[in-house]
Amino acid sequence: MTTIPLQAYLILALILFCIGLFGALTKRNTIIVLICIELMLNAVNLNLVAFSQLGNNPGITGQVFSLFTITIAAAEVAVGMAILIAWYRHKNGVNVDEMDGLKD
Amino acid sequence: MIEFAWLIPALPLLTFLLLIVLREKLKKASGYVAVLISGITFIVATLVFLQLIDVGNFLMEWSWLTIGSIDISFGILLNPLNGLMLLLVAFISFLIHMYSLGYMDGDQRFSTFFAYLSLFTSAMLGLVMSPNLLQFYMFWELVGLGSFLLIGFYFYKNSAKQAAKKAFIMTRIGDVGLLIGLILLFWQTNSLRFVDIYQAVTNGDMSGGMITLIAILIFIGAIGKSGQFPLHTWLPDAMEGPTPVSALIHAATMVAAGVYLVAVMYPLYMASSLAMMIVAIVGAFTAIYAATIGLVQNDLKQVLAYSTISQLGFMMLAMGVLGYTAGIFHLFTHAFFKALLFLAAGSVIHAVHTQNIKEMGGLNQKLKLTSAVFLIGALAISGFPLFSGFFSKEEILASVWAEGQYGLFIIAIVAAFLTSVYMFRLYFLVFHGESKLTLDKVKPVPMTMKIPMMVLALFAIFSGFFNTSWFGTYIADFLEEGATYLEGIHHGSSIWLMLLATVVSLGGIALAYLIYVKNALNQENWKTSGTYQMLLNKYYMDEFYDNTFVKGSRGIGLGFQYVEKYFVRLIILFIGDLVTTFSRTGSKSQTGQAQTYTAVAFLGLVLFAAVYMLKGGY
Amino acid sequence: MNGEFIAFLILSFTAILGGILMLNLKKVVHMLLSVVLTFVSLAGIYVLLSAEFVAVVQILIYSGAVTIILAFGIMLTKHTARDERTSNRLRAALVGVGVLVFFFTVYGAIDNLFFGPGAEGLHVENTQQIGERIFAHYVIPFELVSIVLLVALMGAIVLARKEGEENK
Amino acid sequence: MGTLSLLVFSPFIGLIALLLAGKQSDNITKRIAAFSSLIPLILSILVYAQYQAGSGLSEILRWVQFEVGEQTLTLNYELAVDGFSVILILLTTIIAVLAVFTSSWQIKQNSHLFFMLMFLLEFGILGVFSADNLILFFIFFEITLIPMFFLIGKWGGTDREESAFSYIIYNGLGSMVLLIAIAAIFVTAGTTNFSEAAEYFRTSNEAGLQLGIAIAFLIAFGVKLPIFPLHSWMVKVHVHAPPALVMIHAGVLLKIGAYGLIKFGVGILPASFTTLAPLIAILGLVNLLYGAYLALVQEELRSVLAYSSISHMGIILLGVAALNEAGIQGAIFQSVSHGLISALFFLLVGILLVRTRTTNLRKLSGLARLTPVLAGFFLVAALAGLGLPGMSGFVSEFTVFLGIFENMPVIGAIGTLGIIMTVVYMLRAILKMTYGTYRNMFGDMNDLGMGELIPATILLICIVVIGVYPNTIALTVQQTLETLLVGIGG
Repeated sequence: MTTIPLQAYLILALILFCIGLFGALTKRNTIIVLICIELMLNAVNLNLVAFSQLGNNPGITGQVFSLFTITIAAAEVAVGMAILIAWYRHKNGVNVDEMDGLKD
Repeated sequence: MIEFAWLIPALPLLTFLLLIVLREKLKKASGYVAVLISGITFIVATLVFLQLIDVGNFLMEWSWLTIGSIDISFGILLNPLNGLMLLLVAFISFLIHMYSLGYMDGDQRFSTFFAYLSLFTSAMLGLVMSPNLLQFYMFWELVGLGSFLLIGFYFYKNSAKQAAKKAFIMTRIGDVGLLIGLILLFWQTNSLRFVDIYQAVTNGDMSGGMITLIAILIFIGAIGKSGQFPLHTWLPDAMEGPTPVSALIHAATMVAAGVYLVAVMYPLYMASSLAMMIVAIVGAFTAIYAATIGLVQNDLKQVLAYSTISQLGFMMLAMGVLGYTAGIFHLFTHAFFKALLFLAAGSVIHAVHTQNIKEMGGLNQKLKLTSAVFLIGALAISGFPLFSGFFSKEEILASVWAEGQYGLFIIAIVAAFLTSVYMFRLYFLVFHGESKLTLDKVKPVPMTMKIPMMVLALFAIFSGFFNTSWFGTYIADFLEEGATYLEGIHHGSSIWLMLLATVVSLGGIALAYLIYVKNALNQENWKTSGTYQMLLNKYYMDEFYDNTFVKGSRGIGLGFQYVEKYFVRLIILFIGDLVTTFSRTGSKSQTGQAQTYTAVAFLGLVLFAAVYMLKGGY
Repeated sequence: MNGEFIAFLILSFTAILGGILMLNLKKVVHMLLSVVLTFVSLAGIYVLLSAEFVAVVQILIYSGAVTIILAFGIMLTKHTARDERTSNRLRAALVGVGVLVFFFTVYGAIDNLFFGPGAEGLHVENTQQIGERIFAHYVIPFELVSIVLLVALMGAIVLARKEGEENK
Repeated sequence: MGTLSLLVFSPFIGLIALLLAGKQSDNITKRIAAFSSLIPLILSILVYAQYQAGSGLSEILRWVQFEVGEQTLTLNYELAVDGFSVILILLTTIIAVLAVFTSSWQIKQNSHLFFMLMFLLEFGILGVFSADNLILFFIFFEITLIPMFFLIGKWGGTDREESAFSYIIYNGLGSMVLLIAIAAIFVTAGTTNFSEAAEYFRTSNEAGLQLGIAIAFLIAFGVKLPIFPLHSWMVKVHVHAPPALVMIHAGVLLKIGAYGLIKFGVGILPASFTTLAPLIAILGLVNLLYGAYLALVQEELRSVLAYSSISHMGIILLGVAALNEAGIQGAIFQSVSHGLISALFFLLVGILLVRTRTTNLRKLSGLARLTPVLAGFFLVAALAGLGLPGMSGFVSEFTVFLGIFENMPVIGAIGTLGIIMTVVYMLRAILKMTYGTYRNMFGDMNDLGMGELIPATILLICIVVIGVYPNTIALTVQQTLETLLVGIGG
């Protein structure tokens, strides 16, 4: 039905994933890091949806799974934001490199 | 009886163990125990010897050390040579045990002394009965141990400590030569048994160069033990031990072991004229070298010590000029008169509590017996006609002459002359002249000391007659029986040699009489001369060794200390730094930054994925 | 070159543009907005992939809810322009190289990937299909997700509130 | 569970007993420790008897199995003993008993923990000597490191922490190299069993790899032995660890190096060791002379003994380098003999320290006056150490030199210098202490009590028995020797 090859979607997802990954690993601002993680999740979703259409075993299940992922991502953002705000109240900063509690 | 020959070394060993363990309980009785057992040992040795005259040879062996296909045994060998030695050692040691009863009386470590004495005797007896070179070496070392313990008996004296250490180390240097020699010999002949070695030599299994090398290495061992130049310096120092010990070491046991070693390995030496030559030269040189030092020493025992070195030189000289029987015969007679001289010296020291002959004089009034036996000993060692030393020394001279070594012959004559000079210098200074000591200080000599001296005096006079061209060469015949390699080298003596020996001996005595009794010669010039100083300081050999080897070794040690401090320490620092740097980096990377951790984890993943892909993983 | 392809090109271009803008803009709010661009473009792509329901959810949740939460987050915290700078240049470079290598590695894997003509009829009553699938097949995961959401909700409230009480 | 496993795990009896007893009074703890230390001894005698009777002692239990490529690698729990290890096991248990006995008067605090660690250490050592595969060997090898570290660090002398750390660092690095070598063997030969690995390398012809593994072994065991210049940790341990521990350390732990070199080096890789022989001989020579000369200038008795250990380990290396019957047997003898002698020495050092609190040679003099028996034992130990015939040291020295002279007479001849130097430094140190005038610095000293006399006498008897009749050991190791030498073709 569709004329766009699977690779096109996958490459787009890969590019978005790479952008998100780069941002998540290099940005200092925690909110940006969260955004980047969302971007990566989106790339994954794109893969799921693309496979549900053009995959080896196509079907609706891929879309169902992407829905689940979106749900979980929303929950993750909510909790992440809550933690961020709590942290901000505590330390008055949102930078990732100030969060070095793992050291102790 | 001969099957029980193993008892001979075992009995004194038993004494040693008994006395060491029970020294607190036995106290005074330990002396009697030791004398009793050494008496029994002597009796057993005599019985064995008597049987040996009939049997000729006896060998018993047990497996001792198995190394793969190599089997080294332990055993007992009896033949004329070691039978004679056995008897000699057991006899002298018995007398000295007895003498020590009186001499060591009242010493705090009375039992310990007898324990050591027995150990020493045991080692020497074991040595002469060894059927193979390894066992010989083992007892050889144990003899060294015995002498070490006895020399250092007065352990609280610093000089005794040094002397003991020196004796052990110097003889060890020689021993290493022997050890190398015996190992080389083993790889040449695949056996350490004397019989196999003789066989290998006669069959010509070894190259001539190898024989010479081994013979010289073994001779180094003999040099160490017998106090030959240049490893002699321990022997005079060994006088730090109690006098009976000096008698035992010098007369029949330790120092004789060197000569005995050469005798045992004689076929090897006969196969190498170079080795023989070296033995003879070292012997002759030592004989005259030690005699010159003996001329000027002022310590009673030191003079005797140098005389021993000199006499051992004579024995080696004899060995080196094919005078096998002459050497052994001299060893035999020397054992008696040197033991006698030491015991007499011991009773002098026991009586006057000094060893400096300058402080003595006129002792022949107070110590009549001692004086008499000392005179006998001195006459014997000087080769006074009809005394034992006369015959043996004359035979040595005959051997040298017969071999055509005229240079060595002259040296030997001079050394013999010097021998009688220094012996009679000693005799006159100690027993004649004015008494410099208050005589009531002189203690009487107990019976236990007198008897051994008298017995030894008898032997010092008459032991020479066992081997004379007049009454029969018993010892020579006995020794040569069965020893095929000795055939045809017996040197007959001649009248002119006897006359020469007599003249030399009497001339020496006369010279000593003139100088030290009549004061016929002015000694002042002599005493200030450089030669005198050099002799008094023993040619500065001790100083030489001290400055070269002793300091050298310490220097190397200190040098290594620097290696340790800088080089090895550097390695520690390097390894330490490596480890700390490593851990520090590790702990630094522990920043607690989740982002960094993730980045590292991601990079690791990428690395794996990339490698996987490059290897064509899809 | 049909319309679908042109649509795909435009949508993917805007999606990537949004991502790149997100990395390079200075202000956090701008970054958020650029990411919304990506989210919306992705919704469009979902439509292209016959996933209308997912596209709608994407717009609702991502462009709506998530963005609002993040916007609130940005408002509640203080941001200076300096903050957006990457923390460590070396690390950025390393990660950049790593990401590039990762990109090519994965690209090698997805290049020439072809599974067949694809599914037919996913767009036909898409929402109904999803609903049937969820409630017939994936009930338990569905319920679990709801629990997770509940827990997350409670967790978020507790986390955000507890600190506040302590401050009082 | 076979006798061997029972033996290896028997130290746990003591450990558990101490654990259960909890923190009792010192006396009870010491009594429990002393009694439970006897159990391994009894079992080891049993093992020895069984070995002599020729009954098989080896045990195999399947442990782990995994696949790498086409290979299936199997790790078994395999225990076995040969002539060499059975003797070392006996040596270990004897010295362990004596060390436990003697530590009872040296360890004043936390004796509870001390003995538990001691038993753990014994467990490790027994495991090392009974393991029949390399991985198991390695595991036990590592087990010995940990208790040793704590024992030195907690109960040692002045520099105890530094010593403990240098111990753990050196040995840790050594273990690392060993692990690499073992992994290499595992991967190439597909087995870690000694005899199977030996069989494999006999037929394979990867000379370069074998040489690499052999060098790794040399380094790993060279740290343990130790070989110059990797020895500085060992000097520190000798000087700063508690004497009772040094009895085990010098007596047994260093022997793991010799054991490893002979059993793995010569046993598994004979061809490469033949190649390496000249190097090993030179290292041995350096050890022998370097140790001897340094021992000559030390002012601390324990340093003298430490360097003398280095010197004596040189003799083991020379024996290994000789690669013939006599050399290897000499190395085995030297391991046992040095174990006994250094145990005796440190037993005496412990006794001395209780009385004088110092072993500085400048301060000690004339000990023979007040404590003749102690002085006598010191002298006897020194004599044993310098290789006096009639004691074990002589047999080993002689056999080693016999071996080395067959192949490398020049090195042997230089090595004999070491024999002379040994006399010099031993006598210097011991005579400085025992002979000479007594300076009353330490007040009244008692001579040896029964509790001290008996351990010393036991060790002395062992030394003398081996020296007087070496076949007691020689016959036990004959078969092992033959197996080892099959590879060399000698």
